Amino acid sequence: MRPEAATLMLEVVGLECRRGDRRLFSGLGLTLEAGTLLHVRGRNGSGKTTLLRTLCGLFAPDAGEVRWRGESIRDLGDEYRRDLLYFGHLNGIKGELTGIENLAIAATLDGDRVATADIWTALERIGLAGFEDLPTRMLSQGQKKRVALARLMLSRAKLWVLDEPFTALDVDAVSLLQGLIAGHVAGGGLTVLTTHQEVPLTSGQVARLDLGS
Amino acid sequence: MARVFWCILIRDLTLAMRRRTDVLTTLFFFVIVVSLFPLGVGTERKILEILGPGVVWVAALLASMLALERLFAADYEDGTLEQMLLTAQPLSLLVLAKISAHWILTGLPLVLIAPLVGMQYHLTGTAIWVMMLALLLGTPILSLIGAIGAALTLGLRGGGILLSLLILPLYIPVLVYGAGAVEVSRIDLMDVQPYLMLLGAFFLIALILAPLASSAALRISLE
Amino acid sequence: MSLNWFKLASPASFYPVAGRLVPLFWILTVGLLLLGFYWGFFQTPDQLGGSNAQKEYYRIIFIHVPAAWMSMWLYMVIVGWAAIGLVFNTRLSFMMANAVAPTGAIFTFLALWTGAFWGRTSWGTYWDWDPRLTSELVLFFLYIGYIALHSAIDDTRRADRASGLLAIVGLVMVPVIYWSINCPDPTQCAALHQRSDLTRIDGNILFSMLIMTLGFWMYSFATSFMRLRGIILTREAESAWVRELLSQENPK
Amino acid sequence: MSDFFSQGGYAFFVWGAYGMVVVLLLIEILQLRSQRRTILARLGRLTRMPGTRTSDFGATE
Repeated sequence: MRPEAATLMLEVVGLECRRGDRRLFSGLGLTLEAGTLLHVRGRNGSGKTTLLRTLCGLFAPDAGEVRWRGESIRDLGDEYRRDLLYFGHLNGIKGELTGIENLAIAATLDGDRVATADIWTALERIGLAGFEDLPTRMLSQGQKKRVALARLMLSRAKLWVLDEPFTALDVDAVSLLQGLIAGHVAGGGLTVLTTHQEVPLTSGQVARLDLGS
Repeated sequence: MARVFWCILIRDLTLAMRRRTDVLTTLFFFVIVVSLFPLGVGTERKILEILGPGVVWVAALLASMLALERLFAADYEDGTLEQMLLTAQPLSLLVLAKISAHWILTGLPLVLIAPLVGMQYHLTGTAIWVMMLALLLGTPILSLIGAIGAALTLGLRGGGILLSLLILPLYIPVLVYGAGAVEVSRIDLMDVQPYLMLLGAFFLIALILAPLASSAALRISLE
Repeated sequence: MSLNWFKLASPASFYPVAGRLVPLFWILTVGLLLLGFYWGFFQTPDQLGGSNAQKEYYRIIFIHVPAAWMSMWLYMVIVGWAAIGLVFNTRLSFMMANAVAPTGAIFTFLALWTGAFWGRTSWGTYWDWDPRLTSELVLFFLYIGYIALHSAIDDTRRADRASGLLAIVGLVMVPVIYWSINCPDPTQCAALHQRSDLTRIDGNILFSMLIMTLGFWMYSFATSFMRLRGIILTREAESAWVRELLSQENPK
Repeated sequence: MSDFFSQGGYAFFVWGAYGMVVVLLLIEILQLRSQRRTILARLGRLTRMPGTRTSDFGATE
């Protein structure tokens, strides 16, 4: 393990989040080290999505803070977002643009210079060969999701935050995604995800967090 | 920095080109409003000459207002806006790129069509030139200030009406000096300069402050 | 840790404090308004009636000016609380801003209404596009916008922050709007309102004006705190202290 | 007394202005009172209903 990778760590300290006037959770604390996957579980409305959005810095907690490499993510700002990849309920791809265009824009915004050939390869690997230059609105729900997931292959982010990544995917795509996550974690990355399915992970540590038990 | 700015700008222009009707509706709204006025107030040449500058500016205000609703809405619905908030780029830069694209699509056409509507109101050649210049300086301000309102009302029911309630009062300075410039140009062309300089100053201030306020508003709205 | 405690405890601990203050502010309001009314109507006949140039319609100014002052002051209060809320992420300060807004809107409307009656008697017109009148109208729109935006958003936190930001943007714009209305020609400014100079106003008139202003101010405190208590109760409905409070107030 | 009410011939304006102030402030006060009653009644119903405490659970690890 490289020395800089050892400092990769996500910490949550005394986190309290409210949605509207309702308290979702309070006093939440956890530490996630490099090469770990955190599986967040809980009923609907228990605050899984809010927790994930708080980890990304989209949602400001009512108390407590999230730390990355020992520093508060509020202070890190753009520096933290460089290490972060968030995958939410919405795919975040434009229906009028092709898969290639979508991924190229996403890469530019991440500050990466990705060769077009790599994007073609990524789309092919995720099972979209032949669909690369169609406007994504012509694709099926699952195919759109695959386009979005192709970002995982192109991104160099250390921390993946995935909200229900397995829904609307067929068996092949699920196993492909599992492979991607396993590879990311094995390579010293961190992953936080929510899913109703069990995630069999062959390598690396799997931590579990139950919300609103 | 510049690479990201161009990336978003070209992205938004490409998107608009693949959905062309959206651009044209704003333009035609502007033309229709301006054309309806003489039917309401009478077609007498003297009245139209006096009303012309004000009518054109009020119509421009309303047209840019209508278009604002869609500034962030599409990106909000498909989640791309959320992804923009999570990139390592300064959000205000991305917002500025989006506002620029929006202005090119909805503000610039108004400037270009101004001579046509100016003739409907019997404006002289110089007055039309002044009007184009004033619109060129003024319409970006409308887009910039309006972006704050668009970000605040993102995804709300009846957001369009609310947006006009919030933003139209803030458009008053642009309306006063934009219409004022055309007004005085009919008497003495030399008097126009302070008006245009004021509009220019407003534009620069809005250019600095509005993207910051809009990105703050976006972070609030996407929480 | 102490800050954390402060944040959470604030609405709970402020609720009873506000409750004790409300009657006090009502007493002050009634006393000051009665005093101001008495002084304005019965201690100023020398200046206002009879052969003097000042006419009795001048008495409108005892409510017009205080209402206008309060409308501006309360907007500043809203912006202040909103800014504190946005910077420190405190819930109580947003509640304060929300509690003040309707009272501010009412005073803005009253300033416009009494101004119209004042204008009809002194200028001969109910409405004129005078800079101050127009700015007051814009201020009224800003209040309405603030309240409308807040009530259009279901998520209270987003509503608080969004309308707070709007209030701040409005504050930045008001001087520019006022100036643009005041000087439609950038090279020269015109104004219908005479420049106000408090030292030139007769002492009795000034006294009743200031007393009325204080009365309106105390009134704003009283109504804002009443509204604030309502907001706290609604928003904290699920917390233990509200339940305890309710079971004490109406035992089964 | 009638001198007081006539306000030197400006009765309509003086009392029109003061009247609106009184009316609006009274409306605000009455509205606040009824609002408080509504809130208390609603909260009272909530407390009597068992099992409404949807919050107040901490997260476990």
